[in-house]
This record gives sequence, C-alpha cells and structure tokens, in this order.
Amino acid sequence: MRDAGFPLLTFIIFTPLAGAVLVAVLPRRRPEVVRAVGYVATAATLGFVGYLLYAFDTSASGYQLVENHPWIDTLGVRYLVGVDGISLFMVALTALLFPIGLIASQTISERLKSYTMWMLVLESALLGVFLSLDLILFFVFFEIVLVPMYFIIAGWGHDRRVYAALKFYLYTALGSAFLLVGLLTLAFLHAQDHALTFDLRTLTVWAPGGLSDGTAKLLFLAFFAAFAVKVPLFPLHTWLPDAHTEAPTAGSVILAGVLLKMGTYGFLRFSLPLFPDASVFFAPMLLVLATIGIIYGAVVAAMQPNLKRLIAYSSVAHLGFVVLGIFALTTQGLEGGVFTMISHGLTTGALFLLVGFLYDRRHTFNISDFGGLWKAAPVFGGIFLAVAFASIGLPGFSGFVGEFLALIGTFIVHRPYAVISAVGVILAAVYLLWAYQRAFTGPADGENATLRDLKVRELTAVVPLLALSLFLGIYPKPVIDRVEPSVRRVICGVERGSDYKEPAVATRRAAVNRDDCAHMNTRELAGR
Amino acid sequence: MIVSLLTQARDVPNITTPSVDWLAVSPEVALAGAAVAIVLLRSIVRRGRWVYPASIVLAFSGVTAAAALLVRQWSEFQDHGAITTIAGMLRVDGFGVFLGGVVVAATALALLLSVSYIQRERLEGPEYLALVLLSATGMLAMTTANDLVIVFLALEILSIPLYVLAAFDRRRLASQEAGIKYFVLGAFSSAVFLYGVALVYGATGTTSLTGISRFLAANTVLDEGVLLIGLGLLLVGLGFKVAAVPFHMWTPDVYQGAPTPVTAFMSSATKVAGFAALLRVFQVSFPLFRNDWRPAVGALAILSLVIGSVVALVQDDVKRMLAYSSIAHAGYILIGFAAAAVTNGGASARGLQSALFYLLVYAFMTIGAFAVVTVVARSSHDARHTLSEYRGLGTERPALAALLAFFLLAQAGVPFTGGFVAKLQVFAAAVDARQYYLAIVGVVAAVVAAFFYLRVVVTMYTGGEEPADAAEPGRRPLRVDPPAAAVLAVTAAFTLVLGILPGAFLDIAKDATFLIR
Amino acid sequence: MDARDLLDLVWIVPALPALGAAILLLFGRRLGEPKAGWLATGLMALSFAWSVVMLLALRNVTPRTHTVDLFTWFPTGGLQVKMGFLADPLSITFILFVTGVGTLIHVYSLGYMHGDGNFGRFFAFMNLFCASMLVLVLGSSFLVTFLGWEGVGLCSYLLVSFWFQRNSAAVAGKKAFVTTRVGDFGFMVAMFLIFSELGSLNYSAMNAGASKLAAGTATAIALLLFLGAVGKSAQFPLHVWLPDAMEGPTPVSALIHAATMVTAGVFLVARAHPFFEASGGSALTVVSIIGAATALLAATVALIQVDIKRVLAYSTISQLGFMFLALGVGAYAAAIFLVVAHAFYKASLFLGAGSVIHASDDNQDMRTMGGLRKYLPFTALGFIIAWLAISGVPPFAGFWAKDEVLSRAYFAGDYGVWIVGTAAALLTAFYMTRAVWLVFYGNERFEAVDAAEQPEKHGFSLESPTVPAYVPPKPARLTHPPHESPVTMTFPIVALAALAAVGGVLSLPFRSVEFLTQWLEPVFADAPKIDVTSFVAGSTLEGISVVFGLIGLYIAYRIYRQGIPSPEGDPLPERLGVAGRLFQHAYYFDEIIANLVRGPVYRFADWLNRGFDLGIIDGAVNGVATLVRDAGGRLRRVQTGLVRNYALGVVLGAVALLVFLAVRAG
Amino acid sequence: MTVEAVVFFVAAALALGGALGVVLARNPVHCALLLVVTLVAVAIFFLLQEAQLVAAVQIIVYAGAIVVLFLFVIMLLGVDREESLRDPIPYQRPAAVALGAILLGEIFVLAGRTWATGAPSVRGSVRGRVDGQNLGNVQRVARVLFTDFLWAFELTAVLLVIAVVGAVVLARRSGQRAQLDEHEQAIEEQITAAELSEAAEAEEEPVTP
Amino acid sequence: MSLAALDITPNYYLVVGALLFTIGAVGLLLRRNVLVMFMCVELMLNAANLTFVTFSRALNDIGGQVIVFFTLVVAAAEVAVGLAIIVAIFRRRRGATADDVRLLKG
Repeated sequence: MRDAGFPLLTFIIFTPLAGAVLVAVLPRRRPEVVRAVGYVATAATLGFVGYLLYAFDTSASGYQLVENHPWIDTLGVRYLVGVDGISLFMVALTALLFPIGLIASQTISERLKSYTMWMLVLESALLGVFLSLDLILFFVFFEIVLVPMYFIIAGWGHDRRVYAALKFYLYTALGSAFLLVGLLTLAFLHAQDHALTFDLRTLTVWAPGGLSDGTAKLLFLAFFAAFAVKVPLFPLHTWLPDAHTEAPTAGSVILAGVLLKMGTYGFLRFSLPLFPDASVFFAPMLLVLATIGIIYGAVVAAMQPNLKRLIAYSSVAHLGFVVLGIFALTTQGLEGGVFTMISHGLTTGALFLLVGFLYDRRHTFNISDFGGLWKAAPVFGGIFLAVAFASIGLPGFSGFVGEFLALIGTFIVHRPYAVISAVGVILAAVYLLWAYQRAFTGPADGENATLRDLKVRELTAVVPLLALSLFLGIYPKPVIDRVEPSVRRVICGVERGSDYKEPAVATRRAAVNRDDCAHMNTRELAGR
Repeated sequence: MIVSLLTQARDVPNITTPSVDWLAVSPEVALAGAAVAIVLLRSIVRRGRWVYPASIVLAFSGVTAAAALLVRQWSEFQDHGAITTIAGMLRVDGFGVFLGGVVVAATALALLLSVSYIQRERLEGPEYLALVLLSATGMLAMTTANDLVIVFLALEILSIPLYVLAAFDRRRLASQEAGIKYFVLGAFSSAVFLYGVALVYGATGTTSLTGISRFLAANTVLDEGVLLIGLGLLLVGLGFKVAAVPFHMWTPDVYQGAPTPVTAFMSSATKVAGFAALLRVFQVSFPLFRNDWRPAVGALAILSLVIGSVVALVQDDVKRMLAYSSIAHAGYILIGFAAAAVTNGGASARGLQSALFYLLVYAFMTIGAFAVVTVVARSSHDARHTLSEYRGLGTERPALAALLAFFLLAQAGVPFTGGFVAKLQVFAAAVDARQYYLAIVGVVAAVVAAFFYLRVVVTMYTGGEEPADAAEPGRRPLRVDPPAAAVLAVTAAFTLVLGILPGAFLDIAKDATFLIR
Repeated sequence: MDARDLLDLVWIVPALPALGAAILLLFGRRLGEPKAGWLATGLMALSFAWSVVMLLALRNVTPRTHTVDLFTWFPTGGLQVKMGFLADPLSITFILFVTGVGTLIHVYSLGYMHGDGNFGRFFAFMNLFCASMLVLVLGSSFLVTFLGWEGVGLCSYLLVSFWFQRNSAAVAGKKAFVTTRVGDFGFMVAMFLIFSELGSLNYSAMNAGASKLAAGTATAIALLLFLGAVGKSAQFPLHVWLPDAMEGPTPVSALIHAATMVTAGVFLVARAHPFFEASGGSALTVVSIIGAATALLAATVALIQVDIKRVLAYSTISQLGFMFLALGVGAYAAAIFLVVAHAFYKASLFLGAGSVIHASDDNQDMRTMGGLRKYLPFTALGFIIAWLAISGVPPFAGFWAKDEVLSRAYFAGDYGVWIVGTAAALLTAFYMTRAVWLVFYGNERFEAVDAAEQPEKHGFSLESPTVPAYVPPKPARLTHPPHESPVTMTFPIVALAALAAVGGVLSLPFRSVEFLTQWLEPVFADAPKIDVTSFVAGSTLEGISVVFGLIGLYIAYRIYRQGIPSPEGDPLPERLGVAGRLFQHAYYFDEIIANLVRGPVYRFADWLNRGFDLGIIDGAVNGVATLVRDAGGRLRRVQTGLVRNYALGVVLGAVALLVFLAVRAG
Repeated sequence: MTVEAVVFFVAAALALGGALGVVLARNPVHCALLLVVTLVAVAIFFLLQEAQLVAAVQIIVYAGAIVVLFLFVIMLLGVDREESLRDPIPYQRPAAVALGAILLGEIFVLAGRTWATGAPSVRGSVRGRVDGQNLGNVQRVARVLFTDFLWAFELTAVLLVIAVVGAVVLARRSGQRAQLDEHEQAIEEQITAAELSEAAEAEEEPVTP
Repeated sequence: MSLAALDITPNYYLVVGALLFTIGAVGLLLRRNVLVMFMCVELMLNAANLTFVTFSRALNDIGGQVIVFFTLVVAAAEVAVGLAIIVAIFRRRRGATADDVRLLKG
C-alpha cells in the first residue's frame, strides 16, 4: 500500500464539510463567492480522490489507508475509515457527481447559500458512508445523509416536494431503524466474550461462526430492511419516483447516482461478510425480488407520462441488476453489481441532468408536452440519445459491462433468474426509446420548435459522464482490476462462512493468484 | 440553631444530633438562600426600580454558587466516594451530583431565558425568580435524596412553585388553567405517591432507600403484596412527574398554557428530578424485585413512545407538540431505565448511563427548542404558538429558524447531534440488556417522531414569501435579546458537542452510575 | 513483412470507418456537405483496400485463421474476454463484401443525400454502421461479435429514423431496434449458457469444445443463438420490423436492410455452426423450417405490394429465408454464397429503387409509375440485370447461388424444404417481374404539373408502420418529368448489377471452380459434407429451378406486359381473392401483434402502473401513514381537557399496574 | 367488645361516612363540613394508636386551619352553588366507580393477611423505654424529628417559604386586568353561555338540602 | 369468633385507610368542583397518614408518626397555594367547576 503520508480519507470526507462551514459564514449577498466556494470544495475533494485512485494499491484485497481513532469510548465506537476496491469507486463516483451537480445547479438562485451548504454536507456524508469501517460510524453517515437530501428536496424541489421529501425521509429512516437495532445486537452478542467493538473487520471474523443460525437470519433481515429500502427493492420502491420527480436536478442526480448505491453497497459491505450463511439462505428471496424489480421497474417505467418518473422507475430496474449480481454470489455477479452501480451513476445521472436542462427550458416533465425536440436542438437530442443508449445497456457503454457481468454471474448459479432478468434488457430499450421517440422525434411545434440547444455549461456537466461511460464500456479493466481482489475477498468470506461454493467456471482463470479461497487467512478475509 | 436550642432543653435527655456535612447540602442552601434573599429584598424594598435587577444578580449568584459547589462535590466524590450525611437521609454520590449538575444547568438556562421574558410580559420578576430557585432547590434535594420522605418533600418543593409558575401569567386564562390543572393532578399524584410510601414503610419498616434495600436483602418477605402495591404506587407518582403514559395527560395542557420559559424549565429540570427519584428509588431500593417492575417500566416506555409520538403528529400548536415529544422522550429514558433493571452488571450500568446521558442531552435540546419558541412568541404575546405562526420564519429569521430546525432534528435523533448519541446509548443499553422489543419500538417511534419535527421545519421554510403581515396588531418584530441569544448559543453548542464529541460526558455519566448503591 | 504480422493489423479495417464516424460526429456539421461525404467514402474505400490486403495476407497463412488481441475487455475471474479480431475465410469474405458494397453505397449516398440538412450526420452513422458491422464479423469471441451486433442495431435505429421529423420514421426505427432486441435476448442467454458450459466465449473455445457438449445443451445454445439471428435477419416471426425499416433513406435500406446487417444472422449461425452441428440436427431442422417458411411467406406477401421498397423488403426477408434454409440443411458455404450474391443484386435493386424514387419526387407507389425505362436508362439497366439475377435466370449470380442452395437441400434429403424453396423461387420471379414491368415498362401513370400546384411534398409515408394496410394510390403529380440520377448514383447501381451478373463465378458448381466453397472449407471443415450424388441429378435440379423461375417470370409478364390501366387497376388483388387480402396484410401478423400490444399488454402495464404501483403498493404505504395519523387524531380526542378525566387516566394506569403486579405475585 | 373496638367502629363509621359525604354532597359547604367529620375521626384513630401529638396537630391544623381556609375560599368566591349531576363525559362516572372498586379489590387481594411486614423499630419505639427513660409521645416524636428526620425538617422550611411566596404572588390583586386575546375571548364567551344554561338547569332541579 | 373477643388489629385501621384512599380517589374523579376535588385529595392524604400511624404502632417505630407531621406541612402548603390559584382563577367566575377551564385540550 502506498502511504499517502497524511490522513487522506479524512481529508476526502471533511473537505466538503469544511466548504460547507465556509459557505455558512459567507455573506448572503455574494452568490458568486458562494458558488466559487462550492466548486472549489468539490473540486478539491475530487482532487483528493484522484490522488486516492493513484495511491490505491491495485493488488491488495483488504482495506487500505485505514485510519483508526477512538470516538465514543463507552460504546467502543471508533472513527475507523478505510477503502477497498468496492468503496474506491463509490467514492470516486460521489466525488465526480458533486461538482457536476453544482454545475447543473447554476440556475438555482433562491437561497443559494443554504443550497450549497446542504450539497456540501451531503457530499461529506456520502463519502463517509462509503469509507466507514465502523458499524456505528457507518450508521451515523448513513442516517445523516437523509437530512441534507431531505432539505434539498423539500427546499428546492417541485410541486409536491414536501410530500416527496417526507416520504423519502420516513421510508428510509424506517428501514435504517432496524439496521440500528441489528448492528447493536450484533456487536453486543460479540461483546459477550470479547471487548465491545463495532469494527467491521473484527466482527467479520467473528460473526459467521459466532452467531447462531436463527440470530444470523434475523440480523440479516434487520440489515436487509435498511438496505432494501435504500436500493430500492421491489416492493419498497415507491418513495423513489416521488423523491426523484420532485427533487431539483442535482438532487435527482445525487439521489440516483450515489444515494441508491448506499443500499447495494451495504449488502456488499455488511450483509455478505457478516452473515454469509444467512445471505446464502436468503439469496433466492433477493434474487426473486431483484428479478421482479427489473421487469416491474421497466414495465412501469414505460407507462409513465412524466420523464423524470420514468427514469426513476428505470433506476428500480437497474438497481435490480445490481442486487441480482450481488446475490448471485459469483465473481462476475459481484463485479457486475459494482460495475452497474458505477455505470448507473454515470448514465442515470446524465439522464437526470438532461431532463433537468429540459425542465429549465420548458418547465415541464410531461412527455406529451414535448415533441420533435431533436430538430431544434440537435446536440441536445444527440446527447440525450447517446445517454439513453448508454442507459439501455448497449455494448460499448458501461451499462452493458455491468449488466452483462451481473447476468452472466447469476446465470452460472441461478439460471432462471438470469434468463428472466435478461428480458429487462429488451424492456429497457422499449421504455427509453419510446419516450425518446415521443419527446425528441416527430414534428415539432410551438416552444418545442425553438428549443435552445445545450449550452457550454450544460455540456461540461453531461459530456464527462457520457465519455466516462463510453470509456468504461470499452475498457472496464482499470475498474475491474481494482474491484476484483475485494470481491474475491467477499466471496471467499461467504464460502468460508457457509456451505456455498462458487462454481469453478467463475474463477477458473482468475486474474489474482490468491483466488483460491483456501489460501486466504482470517486476517485477509477480514480485509486487514 | 433550632437543633442546638432543643438540645439544651432540660427535661429532654440529650439528643445527639446527626452530623451535617455542609458540603453535601451546600448547593441546596445556595439556591434556597438566594431565593430567600430575593423574597426578603422584595418584601423590604417593595417596588424599587433596582429590585428586579438585583434579584437577577442574586438568582444568578445563587445558581453559580450551586454550580461551583456541585463541581466541588464531584471532585470530592471522585476522591473520597459518596457522602452520606444527616442521618443517612442525604447521599451525595456521582449520580446525584451529575443530575444535580443537569438541574442547575437547566435552571440557569431557564432563568436566563426568563430574564427578558419577564419584562416583556410584565410579570412579577423577583417572585418568579425566587420560585424558580426554590423549585430547583427541591430538585437538587431530589437528586440526593436517600429517603422516601425526602423524595416526597422534594417532590412537593419542586412541584408547588411550578404550580404557581404555571399560573403566573394572570392575563392569560390558559396560563391559569395550566396552573390549576397541574395543581389538582399534581396534588392527586402526590397523594398517591405518599400512600405508596406509607405502604412501603409498612412492608419494610423504614423509608430509607438503602434501609429498604438492606431489609429486602436480609429478609424474605413472604407476603410481598403490600410492598408491591407500595412499589406500584411509587411508580405511579413518579411516573406522573416524568410524564410517562398513562400518567402524562397533564403534560400537553400545562406545557402549552404555562409561560414558555417555565415550560422550558418544567420540561427539562422537572423531568431530570423525576427520573433522579425514579432511578434511585427503584435501582437502590427494589433491585430484587426488578423482574416485577421491569416489564411495567417497559410497558410505560412503550406507551410513552407510541402515544407521545403518534399524538404529536396531529398537533397544530408547537408548544403542545413539544409537550408530546417530551412524553416520547420520557419513553426513551424509560428504555434506559428498563435496561438498567437487569442482573447483568455491565448492561445495567449501561442502561443507567444511557438514561443519565439522555437526560443531559434532553435538557439542552428541549430548552433550546423552547427558547426559540419563547422568542418567536414575542409577536403574539406568548398566547399563540400555532404552526402557522412559524410560516416563513426561514426567510424572515434564517438563524432562528436554523436553530429551531437544529433542535428539532436533534430531538429526532439525527446524527451529529446529542440526540443521536443519546438515543444510540439508550438502544445500545436495551440491546445489551436483551430487551430487544424496547429497542425496536424505540427506533420505530423515532421514525414516526421525525415526521412531526420535520413538519415544523418544513413549515418554517415554506411560505413567508409574502411580507409578514406587519399590519396585524400585536405583531411586533422579532428581536432576540442577549440573554435569550446566550441560551440559544449554549444549548446549541452543547447539543452539537454532545453529538460530535460525547466521550467526556459519557465518561462522566458512567462514573455517575457506579456508586448509586 | 510476414503475413501474420500483416494480419495483426486487421483492426484497421473497422478502425477506418470508426475514425470517420468519430470525426463526422464531432465535426460533421463544420465539414459541410461534400467534404463529409467524401471523407466517409474515402475511408470506406481505404477500408476495402485494406480488406483486400487482408485477403491476400490470409491466403498465405496456414491454417487459415489468425487471431489478434488488442486489449482485455472483460478481465473477470474465469471470464476473460479480449477485445480481439479473428481473421479467417468467413470473416474475410464478409469484410470484403461489406466494405466493397459499403463503399459503393457511400458513393451512391453522395448523390442521394445531396441537399439534406443532416448530410454529415448521415455519413457519420453510415461509417459507424460499417465499423460495427466489421467488428461483428471480425470478432474473435461471441462478446465482440455482440458488440458489433448491437452496434449495427444502433445504427439501424439511427438511420431508419434518420428523418425523425416524420413520426413514421421514428416509430419504425424504434420498432426495428426493439424487435431485434428480442432476438438479442436469445443471443445474450446463449452467451450465458456458452460461458457456463465452456468457461469461455471465444470462438476458439467453441470450436474446441462444442462437440463435447451434451446434445440438449448444444441445442439450447444453438436455438438461442438462432433466436438472435431470427431477430437480426428478420425471420418469421420477428420479421415485422424490416418492411417498416424502409422508412429510412434508400441507401440505408440497401446497405443495412439488404446487403449487410440482415445477413448478420446468417453469419452468426455460420460462425456458431459447431453448436448447431453438436445439437444432433434438431437445431438445424428448426433453422431450415423457419428459413423455408419465411422464404415462402415473405414471397407471397411481396407478390401484392404496391410500394416498390416494400416489395424489395419482403423480397429481402424471403431471400434471407433461403439463406437460413441453406444453413439449416448444412450448406453453409452455399448460404454464404447466397449472402454475397444477394448483397450484389439486392443492393443494386434498392439503389435502383432509390434512383426511381429520387427521380419521381419521392413517390414509391409502383401503381403510379410505369415506362420509366426511357427516363432512367442507367437505372433501368442496373435494375433489370439485378432482376434477372434474383429471378434465378442463368448465368447471373442469383441463379448459381439459389441453385446451390436448393440442390443442397435436395441432396441433403430435405425434400419438403426443397419444394417450398422452389415454390418461393417461382414467386420471387413473379413479383420481381411485376415490379420491373410496373416501374419501367407499360404505360406512364404519372403527370407533370407546375410547381405552384404541387401540394406539400411528402414522401409515400405510412401513417403508422404497424398497420401496413392497403393505401389507395394517389396519382403522382410531379413537378418535372422524371430524370436520370447523377452519376454518383447510377455508377453504383450499374457496378453492383455487374457484380450481380458475374458474381456466379465465385462458386460455380463444378468441382474445381467452387472458389468460395473451397475458400470457406477450413471454417466448415468439421461440418458433414453434402455430396452431390450425381452430375445428372444436379443438372436436372438446375433445369427444374430455371424452369420454375421462368414460369413465374412469364406469368407476371402476361399480366403486366401492358402495364395497368389506372393506378387502381392492378388486377392481381382481385385474382388472388381472399389470399390476396391475406398477402396484402402480411397475414395480419403486424395487426395481431399491434392489437396485442395496444390491448392486453398495454392494459396490463397500465394496471401495473396505476392500479398496482400507485394503488396497492403506494396505497399501502400512504395507508399506513394515514392509519397512524388517524390513530393520532383519535388518541387526541382522549385528551378531553378535563382534569377529572386526566385523573381517570392516572387511576386507570395505576389499576393496570397493580393488576399486573398482582398477576406476577400470583 | 373492647372499648377500643367500640371507638374504632364508631370512628370508622364517621370517617367513611364523612368521606362518602364529601364525595356525594352537592353543596361545597356541606362537603367541607363533612370533611371535618372525617378529619376528626382520623384524629380519633391516631389517639387510639398512641399518637397523641399527631392527633392534636391533626385537629388543629386540619380541622382548624385547612378546612376553615376551604370554607373561606368557598365564601369568597361565592361558589357554594350546587353542582350539576350531569357529566359532559358519559363514561367518566361509571368508569371512576368501577376503577375505584377494582383498585380497592386489588389492594385487599394483594395485601392479604399481613400488611405490616416490616422490621421493628430502628429509630425509637412508640412504646417502651428509650435510653432507659420513659418518654412521652411528644418527646419521642421530637427526638426522631430532630435527629433522623432533620434534613426533612429543614426542607419543610423551604416548603413554607414557597407556600407564602406562592400564595402572595397569586392572590395579589394586581392592577392589570386580564387582557384576553381573541381566541381566549371567544372561549370565555362560550363558557359564560354554558354556565348560564347550566345555572338554568340547576334551578329546575329540586334542591336537596 | 365473638364480637367480644374482637381484637382491633392494625389491619382494621389499614382497611379503613385503604377505603378512605379509594373514596378520595374516586371522589376526585367524580366531582366537578375544584374545591371539592381538592378536599378529596385531603382525604387521600389522610388515608396515607392513617396508614403511617398504624404502621408506626404495628412496627413500634415512632418514625411513622413523624412522617405525618411532614404530610401535614405539605398539605398546608398545598392548600395555601392551591386555594390561591383557585381564587386567582375563579375570582372572575361564578362557578368553580374544573370543567369550565378547558381552553387547553387535544
């Protein structure tokens, strides 16, 4: 591991927060300064994350750049952060989407100061979620995320924002309530014979053997409640369309791009390592839900009259692929899941940006209000189409890599789910192209005929996402190489903790020579 | 003095008076002394212009002295252990000093909040201050009480001034209604409590908390019925004070009607004192019966959580909503209490610690919230606190709105506020004590509670684009006086610090649990 | 330079058009009309030239296969997929005709797209298409092929709906993409199965491992792949998109929907033939049956079409059916031969049709044409040669190729298939003859009018592509007399026609001159040979084939030699009676699907959205919220404001508490 | 039957009868007077149980001071009107009586035979010698009051201060009249209306002396 | 058991105490007049006092009697303050029924 020489992860987490504090003391009458601070803070974070990508040791499977300090001693809670291949790209995605979100927020002038503050707080919180290795610390970040997001939706959203924001808050808070009880139970059961700790690495070593079968299942379900709502898994998804539709553009981007990943990330980071046996036991249930989500999300998306709602439901389908991949419990599946998380962040983020830009021009999301936009705005139409195809999962774009891996990873262990889910690939084309056809093609009239094309600012926001999606679609290796060791660690942990054996075909020629799980010692399995 | 006079009486054989550790009673003396001084000043000087300022000075010197003495007590306790004095009726241990400290802090903040309020509402200042101080005296006595009789007396000492304070604003009918309701029900519950004390006395032959404990440890009571009734009635009486459901019904009415700073004082300090008694009585005297009363406490906790949270949902009055929320908070503390009632020593200590820490946090965040309410009510004479009054506060007074939002979010248990750490501790304690059902009800109630806190927050940040109708009579511009600002600053700071770096305070709370027996 | 070193550079073939696409997408608008087109065309020509180099290089390599890996695409555990290209006779054959035909059609487009507002974009898409198609055929693994496969699908979408302001075009593009996606589903699942069985997606692994698979597994893989091919190659029942795809500019129809993309299915089956072989024949039987059925059904539908492009579209479907028929009987090389020959004559026909349409103000209705031969001499020349080729008149390429296919079918013992194929051949000759006579011969059924009177210019547009119902003809009113197209357009027509004329030499059915068959030999070496049992039998079959072709030709000639009296006067519908209506509506296939989608499927989806999602799930969520709030309201009423009542609560609590304690105390 | 028994039963009858009277009498003045009966009866119980000083204080403080204060307030406020039998909450009265019965039942059931299970004296007995001396009741009480209960005794001082301050501050007739805001005003009117109707109702009912 | 042999054990007093307590409690729930409600509280306090004294004798512990003194003081203080509140609130009103003050509810 290359040593950063300074607490890099702490810098990453708290740079945006520092920006938020700075914004708080700025005068309200200087919006340009507020904006500048926002950009600088997010850009600096992105810079740190860039350095993190450089400093990250590709071959290591464990957590790197770990920082470990006591926080709440009486509970054994620690400020424990670290990064591995799985979280690395979640962090990168977060750091990337925030400056873009701010660019997209250029149109916001009302209460700009608080808006910028909430955005920065949100970024810190999200980065914290992905970097925490202490269960309580994770929960703290997991929970605090709700607050800025709530305010962003309720404060700068559209017509039904209050309802949507509240629904978002209550839904997800209810889920995480069970998570809290679950993780406390876990830690205290561990504490019967050991020192009380919430250190994920310690608990990962203990939990698979230390918990009784029934307890592990109950705890799995407690964790599941929180993560499934966040994902959101069918049938816990109804907060999502409302939240997305009512959120301001940047809010939707972050919501789709990063927030939803908290759930799937949680499955990967906590559910699988801590409760391997229960994970294997419940995997069919999750696969069923994921499969339903994929098909259901796509079908319902097709029926939406509102462009944003449509994309929201498409997220349900996409995240279904992620869950499918994760609970396939194969190397390809997990990597596909992780990759789809990244890819969905890029493409759906871009879609929301574009829809937001459309709203800026036409003040509506209704597909029926549009028509023939491509004519007046060729660049807009072209980029929208490209992003739509990226989202559909056309090979050559990142979406394909993720979905293909998730499906193939599922197929080798659970064929029916993969086959049914593959239908979702067709449906994705149906709903997006149908929407595109209705909004962008055909004859244009009225305002649609004079739509302004994308401006440079807007292009700066979208093009990086599209370009990255294209790049990762053609050359996903840099990501997969970094994800693979960590994914292998997770799978080996599951194998060690249950009767499950990953099919040989998934690993036969693994890139890492430590792929043979038998060679992984307990320390390595814990990610130390 | 009286004691010495009496000992000189000839026909009475010598009475050996109990030794008095003056340090142990000094905080009470300081507060009561300040109160008496104010009363004297008032009765001698009558209506001088400087009487009120002087009273303020006296009040704060009393509080400061009490605080200083509590600190002294704490170090004394740390070095030499608990002080038991005056025939064992008084026991100064970590538990008492800790909660005493919370009481004094709450008192100081409530006084600070009242200073300008009194002038604004043209109330009789010196009496007001004296009554607050006297009530606080009772609370302090409560925290160190080691005898049911002291508990009873302290209960009365803290309650009676509150009856008066609740009814203090004679121009508002609501205030007087609050007073009379509080009084009737308070007296009723005191009577119940007293009957409970009587029965416990009969069953154990003593009223001393440690005495009861010793008796029960040494003897097996075959007919434990009377003891159980007594115990139950004690729970009822104290449950009333801490506003646990179903003994809570006075709370919304009284909190709503009383002058807002009084509400702040009541909701924070009284609850602390009530829990001080509850925890001490049950943990010290009846640990052997914990399997009998723990489920009851658990039931009270669940009822408080559910009813407090659910009914708060439909409130339109902010003060009333905060009252219901304080009922829900009592539920959380009761979780900690129930968690403390287990044989596992570590878990028990954790439960107690969590309850103590929760009280600390709760005091600050609730005073903070009521402080904002006090300031906002400036525009409508403390009579109206409907949610619509808060519409547009976010644009009109962003700082004030942000603070209220912060306090409410803290109460909702959002991370990086004291409220979160407090709830975390409570749930951890419940889990540690294997009282999973309490933890689950607690977390779910927290989610429901978030709904009504957020409702207020949203109201503040919506609407208000139209200029605040300045034309409306009685609507004066909001002004935050320095004392109120100080209260806001201190409570906000504490709520934040307790959320981010709770370590030191948790350690103190932990120390406070050790020597309760 | 060693031949293998040279073959390492095979990636240049797709890279050139890809580069062109990239440049044109970014700067196409700035380059402007002629330059963008010339750039694209030039790059295609270069690509063709390089393909020829590759051909020459491969000839010097034994064994005749060479794999180039550029970089690792999927480096995941056991699934390692390289971005790699496979040069072997099959792929080289394909790249040659793709780049060759592609270049010609690019040239044609220079003229055809003249004046279009999105000239640059068109060429960008065309280049992108060629690049994707080349990746498809060059891919060294199923996944790389799939990359190209989806790429051509994308370009097809883009180009079909190129004139997106027309709703019909936009809808047709979407329909094309979605329908082929149904096939892609099969392709994907096939890949899953291949990976889980073989642990690799590479063709080399397939060649090594396919024969060892259980027959059932191999059949499953084969049929799934065939599903992909059915979608892409517009075979029954996924053929519905192709006629609608004629909404695209005609060069697109020529290149994508006749010459190249639609043959990708054929390529795939040929490429994956080890699985088909390993299936023990059952998969191949399915292929041949589907192929034969499609050939016949599409031919019947083509009989009665009035839109010149639709005739060609159904003809394409039918011809593709022939190809699958060939594949199904194991005559892989014959299928490829037909692919190539078909590329020549069908491209020529489409380009000719485009020229006709171009000349007559975007009119596509054959009933309002007639006698155009004298206005469009070069176009007519090319068209007529190609017509003879497709009708199976010797010695044109179509004859040799079709004959090869049918005779193989016969010799393979699939007599049913052979009969169906022969019948389809007869029909082919008929409908093509009908088209030629309606367009180029007979009476002129159009009139020139002043430009001022000309109503809003609209192409022959289908109101909704999903219902290709009978459209009453509008007499074409032209602003000017029909005129021959510029040389950029006529040259490709004639050139392709010439290729169609002589293309037969690629593989004459005589031992030593079966060039193509021999060339492809290494690829299909493991497939069982179909022996032509005797020269006599072969010759007889050829004779029968020719006779049938001529019969069809003659019947059409008899009917249409005078043209038709008026646009409404086509005698064919009447003569065919009920069958005519069936053909006209393409067996109502589209209508059934459309009604299904608009009816039950839509209703179900709508219910899922409004009834289930908003009603039940969200209703439950909101219901719980309302329930809690109602509970709050009800509990609130308990708080009566009366002190006595509050005291009652206290007593109630006390009583309950004591009851509990009493119960515990026993 | 011992004298104690006779006295006990008479006193018990008085005490309970007085208590019931307090609850049932409709006129507050009657209630106050019936309260005195109970208080005196309780004082008799005290006497019966060797608590002479307490008995005396009970009479003086309770009957003499507290009840008088009650009567005084009744007269001052002129609230000696009889209260209506109608209860706005229909379930209140039956519920109250039922709960009372249950409560009583529970107390008896739980208490069973033995009520006083505690340890005998720890701080001075009621009877017998203390420090070798035979002391009167007053002395016995005093000894304990000023030793064991010293802290409680001191605290009562605070209580008295509170009583004084509280009573004074509340009863002081300050110059300012209540200024009701509109909301309160409305309710005020409502109440007055209700009062009037109730008063009318009360007049219709036959007055029980 | 004949009446003559009847021994008045502490239980007799305690039962009377319990009855008084219950009557007081129920009375508070029944009555609408604040003053009478308050009287009922006094009944309850007296019940407690009686119980203290009875136990005092039963346990031979003078402490129980001492506690009664404190109760008396408390009762007195409560009465003083309570009546003051009642006076303050009902000065302007004719009735003293607790039901009348009902601004606050819900």
